[in-house]
Amino acid sequence: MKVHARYFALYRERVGKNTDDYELPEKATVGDLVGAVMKRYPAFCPNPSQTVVAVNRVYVDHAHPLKNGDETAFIPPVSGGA
Amino acid sequence: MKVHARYFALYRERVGKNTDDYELPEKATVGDLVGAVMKRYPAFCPNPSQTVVAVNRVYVDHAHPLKNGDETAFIPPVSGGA
Amino acid sequence: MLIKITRDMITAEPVIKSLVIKEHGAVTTFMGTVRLHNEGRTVDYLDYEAYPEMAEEQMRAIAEEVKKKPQVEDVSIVHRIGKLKVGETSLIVAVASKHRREGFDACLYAVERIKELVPIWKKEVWNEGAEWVRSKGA
Amino acid sequence: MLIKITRDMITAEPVIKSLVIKEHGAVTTFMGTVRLHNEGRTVDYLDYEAYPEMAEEQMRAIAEEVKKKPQVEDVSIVHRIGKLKVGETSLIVAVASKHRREGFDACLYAVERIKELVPIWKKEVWNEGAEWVRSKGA
Repeated sequence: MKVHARYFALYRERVGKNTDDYELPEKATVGDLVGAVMKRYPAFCPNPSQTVVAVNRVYVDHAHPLKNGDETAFIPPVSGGA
Repeated sequence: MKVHARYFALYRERVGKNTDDYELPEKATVGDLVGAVMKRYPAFCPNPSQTVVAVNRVYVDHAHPLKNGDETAFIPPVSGGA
Repeated sequence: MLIKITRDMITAEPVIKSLVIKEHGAVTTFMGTVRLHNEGRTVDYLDYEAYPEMAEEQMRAIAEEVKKKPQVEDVSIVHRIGKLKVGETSLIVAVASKHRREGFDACLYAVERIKELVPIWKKEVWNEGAEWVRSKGA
Repeated sequence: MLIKITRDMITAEPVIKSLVIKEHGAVTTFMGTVRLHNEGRTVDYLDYEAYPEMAEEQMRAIAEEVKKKPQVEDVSIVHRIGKLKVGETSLIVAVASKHRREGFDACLYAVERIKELVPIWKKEVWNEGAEWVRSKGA
């Protein structure tokens, strides 16, 4: 299956682009996606098991199962507001 | 000596006017003024010893000594704000 | 610091703009508006009366007191008097502070001091009568 | 309830006016503005980036959550993104409530939830560098 990935802020700067597509095996989880990102960009994140991910605009944990066509997003620590 | 008195809100309605002048003996206090007001307007206040008075725009207690020309004001319970 | 008693309609923007800010961070604003219901009565309008000279002095003293609190940069207070209809704004307090929590605390404290100290009175007018309201205190 | 992310300047008045109010009483507003100093550095400007679709959804969810609190009537949240200079406003939260204390609490809570949950990031730019800011949390 194929999932779409979006990178923001610090992560966007580290990978040098806004988006990517990943081809993953069936039954892949968010954790598997994080592994694929780390493989493509070894400097992506010093603490991959802590990386915050949203799927279809909802925060999920790394056990969350992915499905074909999902929009995933890598969310560095947020700092909006004042 | 002569002091000027202002009445507001409930007190203004009870005495039917905005202001009065009182002729008081030398060394009169705010307490003496309250007595003079109660004498002129017996229905002025059910609890004269509790009446809040300002002299020259500052809250004072009933022992406060008055002087000629003071502006006094009778302050019913305030209810400004929201 | 803007301190004003007025018979005109009041809005937040000029009060916020009046704040003199060096360090920025947070602006907290409180607006008190006339409620339709009070103690089971349907309010027709409120009539606010002030001892204007003393009320302004008290408002200024409260603003100066609040401005001395840690993190607080500036405080403005505007009170409307006269006849106010339901939904209209009687009081605006704006506080500029370096951080948000101190701003919220300072703004709420200022409102409570105003209700306690400032010689302003409101008369509630409803269809069957009218009554001077006694503040329930801070 | 107004929920918006925008690149334009934001001011309090339209956010306050957006509140849908039945009972009136109090309107509490928080505005976050860009500080000149942060951790000893003199800030040149801030650059806010958002995941806009998700940020709006999160802001709406926070507003809905806060609106369910006792006494709260309505909540509006507007966040500006892009380049902001010192003194400009990044966030406005307005809460209408029946009484003031609940309004202050709800408004402060909304700001803290926004800082915790909404996918918006700020980059601090000063004369010798730039850095993505990590929120110190609620």
